[in-house]
Amino acid sequence: MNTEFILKAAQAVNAAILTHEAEIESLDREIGDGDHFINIKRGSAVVIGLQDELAGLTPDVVLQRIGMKLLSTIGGASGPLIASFFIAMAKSVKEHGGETLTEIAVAFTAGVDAIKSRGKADIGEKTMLDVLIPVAGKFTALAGQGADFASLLQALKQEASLGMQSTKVMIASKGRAAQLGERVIGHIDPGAKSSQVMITAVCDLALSLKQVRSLI
Amino acid sequence: MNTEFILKAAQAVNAAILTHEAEIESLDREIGDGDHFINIKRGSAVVIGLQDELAGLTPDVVLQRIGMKLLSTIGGASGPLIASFFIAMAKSVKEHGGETLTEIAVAFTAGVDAIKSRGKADIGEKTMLDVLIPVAGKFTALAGQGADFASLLQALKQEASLGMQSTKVMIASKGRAAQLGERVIGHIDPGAKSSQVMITAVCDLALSLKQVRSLI
Amino acid sequence: MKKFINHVDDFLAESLSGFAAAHQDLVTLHFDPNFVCRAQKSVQKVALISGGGSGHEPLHTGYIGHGMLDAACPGHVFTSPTPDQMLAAAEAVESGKGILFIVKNYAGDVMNFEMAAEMLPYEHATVLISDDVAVVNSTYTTGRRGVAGTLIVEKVVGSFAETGADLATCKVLGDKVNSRTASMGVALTSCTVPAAGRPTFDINETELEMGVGIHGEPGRRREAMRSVDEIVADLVAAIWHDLQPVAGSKILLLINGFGATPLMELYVIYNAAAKLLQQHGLIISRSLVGNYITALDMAGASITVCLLDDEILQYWDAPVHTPALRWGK
Amino acid sequence: MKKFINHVDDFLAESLSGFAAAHQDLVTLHFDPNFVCRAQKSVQKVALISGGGSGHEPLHTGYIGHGMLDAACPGHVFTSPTPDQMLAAAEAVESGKGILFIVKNYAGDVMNFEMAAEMLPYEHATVLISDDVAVVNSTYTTGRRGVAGTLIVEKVVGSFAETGADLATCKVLGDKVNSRTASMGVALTSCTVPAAGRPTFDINETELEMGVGIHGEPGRRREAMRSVDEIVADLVAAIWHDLQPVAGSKILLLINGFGATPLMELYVIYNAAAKLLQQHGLIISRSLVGNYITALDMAGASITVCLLDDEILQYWDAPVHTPALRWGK
Ligand SMILES: Nc1ncnc2c1ncn2[C@@H]1O[C@H](COP(=O)(O)OP(=O)(O)O)[C@@H](O)[C@H]1O
Ligand SMILES: Nc1ncnc2c1ncn2[C@@H]1O[C@H](COP(=O)(O)OP(=O)(O)O)[C@@H](O)[C@H]1O
Ligand SMILES: [Mg+2]
Ligand SMILES: [Mg+2]
Ligand SMILES: [Mg+2]
Ligand SMILES: [Mg+2]
Repeated sequence: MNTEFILKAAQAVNAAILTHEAEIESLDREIGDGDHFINIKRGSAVVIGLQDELAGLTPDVVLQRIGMKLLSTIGGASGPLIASFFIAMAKSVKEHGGETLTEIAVAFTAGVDAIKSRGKADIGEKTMLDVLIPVAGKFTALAGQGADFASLLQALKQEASLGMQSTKVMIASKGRAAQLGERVIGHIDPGAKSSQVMITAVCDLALSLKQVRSLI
Repeated sequence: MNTEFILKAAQAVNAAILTHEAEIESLDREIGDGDHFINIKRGSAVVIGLQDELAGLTPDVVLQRIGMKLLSTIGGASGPLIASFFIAMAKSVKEHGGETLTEIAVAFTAGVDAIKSRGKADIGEKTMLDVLIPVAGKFTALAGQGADFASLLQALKQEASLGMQSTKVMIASKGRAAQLGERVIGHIDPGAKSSQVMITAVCDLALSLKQVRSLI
Repeated sequence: MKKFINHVDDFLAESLSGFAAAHQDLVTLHFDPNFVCRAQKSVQKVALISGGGSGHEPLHTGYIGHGMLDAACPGHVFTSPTPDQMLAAAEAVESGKGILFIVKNYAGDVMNFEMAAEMLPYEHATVLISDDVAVVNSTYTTGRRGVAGTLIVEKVVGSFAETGADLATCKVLGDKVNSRTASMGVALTSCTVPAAGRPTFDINETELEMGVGIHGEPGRRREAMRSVDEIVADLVAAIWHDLQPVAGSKILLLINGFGATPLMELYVIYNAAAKLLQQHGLIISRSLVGNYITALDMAGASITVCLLDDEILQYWDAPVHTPALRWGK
Repeated sequence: MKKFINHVDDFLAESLSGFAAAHQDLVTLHFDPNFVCRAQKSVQKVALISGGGSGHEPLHTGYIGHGMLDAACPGHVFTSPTPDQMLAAAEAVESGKGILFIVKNYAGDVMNFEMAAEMLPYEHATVLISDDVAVVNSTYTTGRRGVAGTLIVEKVVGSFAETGADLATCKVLGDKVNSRTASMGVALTSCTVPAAGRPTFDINETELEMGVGIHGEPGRRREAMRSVDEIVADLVAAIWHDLQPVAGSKILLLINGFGATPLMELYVIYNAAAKLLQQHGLIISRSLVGNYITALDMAGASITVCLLDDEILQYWDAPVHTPALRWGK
């Protein structure tokens, strides 16, 4: 995972969430307070604005800077969670490296664990973690098995999609939707949706790259 | 004009304004504040409520009591004006009698003059006076000419209608509509409309009575 | 129409009862005829009585208490109160130095207060409020409407009356404040009078009503919706044209919400208006932002500028203790 | 959406600028990171800092001043502020006795304040507000939301802190007030977040949203519109069920408007609620009626009951001097 890829991924994520504006926005209107799209768009835009300043830095520093910037930009519930993800990833990359698929899986898992502990939440609570935890698990497993790069990415996309869909039938026990009891059944969690969109965008970017291994 | 007629007239007026609710209400919404119908309905209802208490009294006392009750019931611009009308009529009937058509015309004119001086208004200012002043004039003239009872009443109805219609093209210089300049052109004045409705109801009542002269 | 209401006929009485119960330390409510007066009758001062149609809360009942009114007469929603209310209120609060009526310039208010005044057994005077510059004065009309400037007159004269000033001097000060105060409002939506059950006017998503009155009466013109800076520029221009203030003048700036406009937006209006007025050389010495003279559930706001002098400033700053305005006590 | 706004991106900054300009005697505004603090830094007292998404004005910035907060951190509309804001605010107001964070119980607020607390170089504690009984507590959830009770905690603890009380005692009092306070709200219309540009929820002319949150979050259930007496009975029942007050208890009754509900209606609600609570043997010792914790332009209101004791009453009555709440000074 090099800096160039991170910055390209930021572009891809930004484009992807803008494409899904209406969907994400209406999900948070239905079972939240309607600002989730605005929040992640604000975060995404500020990362794009950092590109020049980040260009020459090492991946761990880039991830750390992104995390700190998001922490002071997004706000809401998603802000500290997404920021914690990047800050923990940065730490993992710094300590354990971020070159091999296994190292990246470790870093991604560290990020997801940071969200779990910051949000005191786990799988099945109708949050972004219903996407992130399964994806981290699949990532770790397939990287361990030395899976083929393209099929790993396809599997992650599929896992993200399944995780996102799984929130539809859940009752929420964390976040704003936790106040609504059975009224949230039938609605996908907005943070799960945006996570799935972002993961998909990054996977698609990786799949599209020519010299895959060198970039990532 | 005896008490029985006054009380019947109150009933007729009440029925007539209820019939014209939508029209009167929307006129005051267009160029006023939307309450004129509510105001006159409140006044009319309270007069109906007085019927038992008024039944045995002389016409001048009845008119005076109605005036005082309306004064403390209607409010708004129309309240003091309509109340002044009845109080002045009462005074005229007491002083000059209210039996002959001429005496009634004198009393009616006294009532209209009281509105003029209370409202500091005259004909052509887009108010109820654009109905009342012509009707008073016609009444006085026809009563003086000894006109036939039925055709006098028809003439008053027609005069009321013309007066009401005449406000449509006027710019207002009194009342709430006076603030609106040219925006009121094309709208009939609500007080002119309600006055026309009331006068028409009383005239129709008089026309319908069998022993006309004895009742009025 | 969705409102917190039981039956429309009981709306006013229940609202007044709630108001009086919530502020029983400050006010006492009387029914039949309806008026609200101070819980403690004051001694030997000019008694200030105001009133008007309901629906403008906290005006007027919310301004009863030390430093403002002695009594207020609430009419039905948007309908002037009747003379018997003023007479009963005067009876309750007169304390030997006469009655000052503070009346917003509407035909109904003027006539009802006038009839009360004619029957009043006490020395009395009237200050007529006519601060709304939305409608240009002309020889044909009965003069301008009274709107948010009423609050300023009630506060300044109210505090002056507490000093024991006599009736004539109170009236002079009231007239002075009125002549130095100009307001103009704008509406984004109509209000709905409960008894009518539907909005007073129709307005769509792309329009605003410039110069609207506090009863939902139409204003200067129906215009296209635009940015708050542009709206404020128009309102300030009309006020400026009327007051013709000289640079360096100290002013009181009141941004008044009509009932359904969030405070966040009122502060945006304040921000725009203050900048503009300062750019033109005025000094904003005092400010007030909030829902002070409302029009039920109308979304909109008005800007009021009062040209201060030492006397007005002194009595504006004096202590006030009412349900809706309180400081220094 | 029609709002008094220039560009949606500048809305918050312009509103804060207007607020700070209108109340420059009381508060000072800082941008980047955004926070508002007292114009005069207080000495040697626990510093109270609150914050949360904007759109609830006057909460929290309107409650900065003697007897309430030292600083407030406004987030974007309905979005929790970020930790850098709390850190900068703490830096500005800490005066030697530590920082008390007053945080409404929402995941976002809790986590952002928590991260700030972790980085804070001062002694600190947090009072979490969770007075909304709309949602029945269950082991699955993160607890109840903080709504209008926040005002009462900020006032009582704020005045207590002025006496020089230490951090731990301030927290104890805050937790006590929170535990003795219960609220529930109802909405007749949705609010519209400016950046979203459309109402958060759809609701028709015959419905109400019972137990709504102050961000337009859905509540207990969508119900048929009915009389205010019936609505109030439901709200009071839920509050009663939670507080289980004993007859003869003294209470503070707060009727809070969500932003677009006329004061006349709020007093009708007060009237209904007060009668009901008194019938059930409670003594209404203090009352507050108005727009104190709003949800932008939502039509609706909440009822809050706080079970008073001598300590809470003493600090509720103590002088307060803030832009939105003022007495005794
Ligand atoms: N405790 C938590 N753990 C993990 N994710 C959470 C938690 N609380 C909320 N979320 C996620 O945050 C999303 C909402 O984010 P956002 O709308 O930006 O914040 P807010 O709820 O403060 O308005 C939810 O859809 C959910 O996925
Ligand atoms: N000065 C006046 N002289 C005569 N009639 C007037 C005057 N002012 C108002 N009116 C009449 O009163 C009517 C409005 O009455 P109403 O709606 O009950 O009172 P308000 O204008 O106070 O709401 C107007 O349509 C007009 O006919
Ligand atoms: Mg949200
Ligand atoms: Mg009218
Ligand atoms: Mg009226
Ligand atoms: Mg939010």
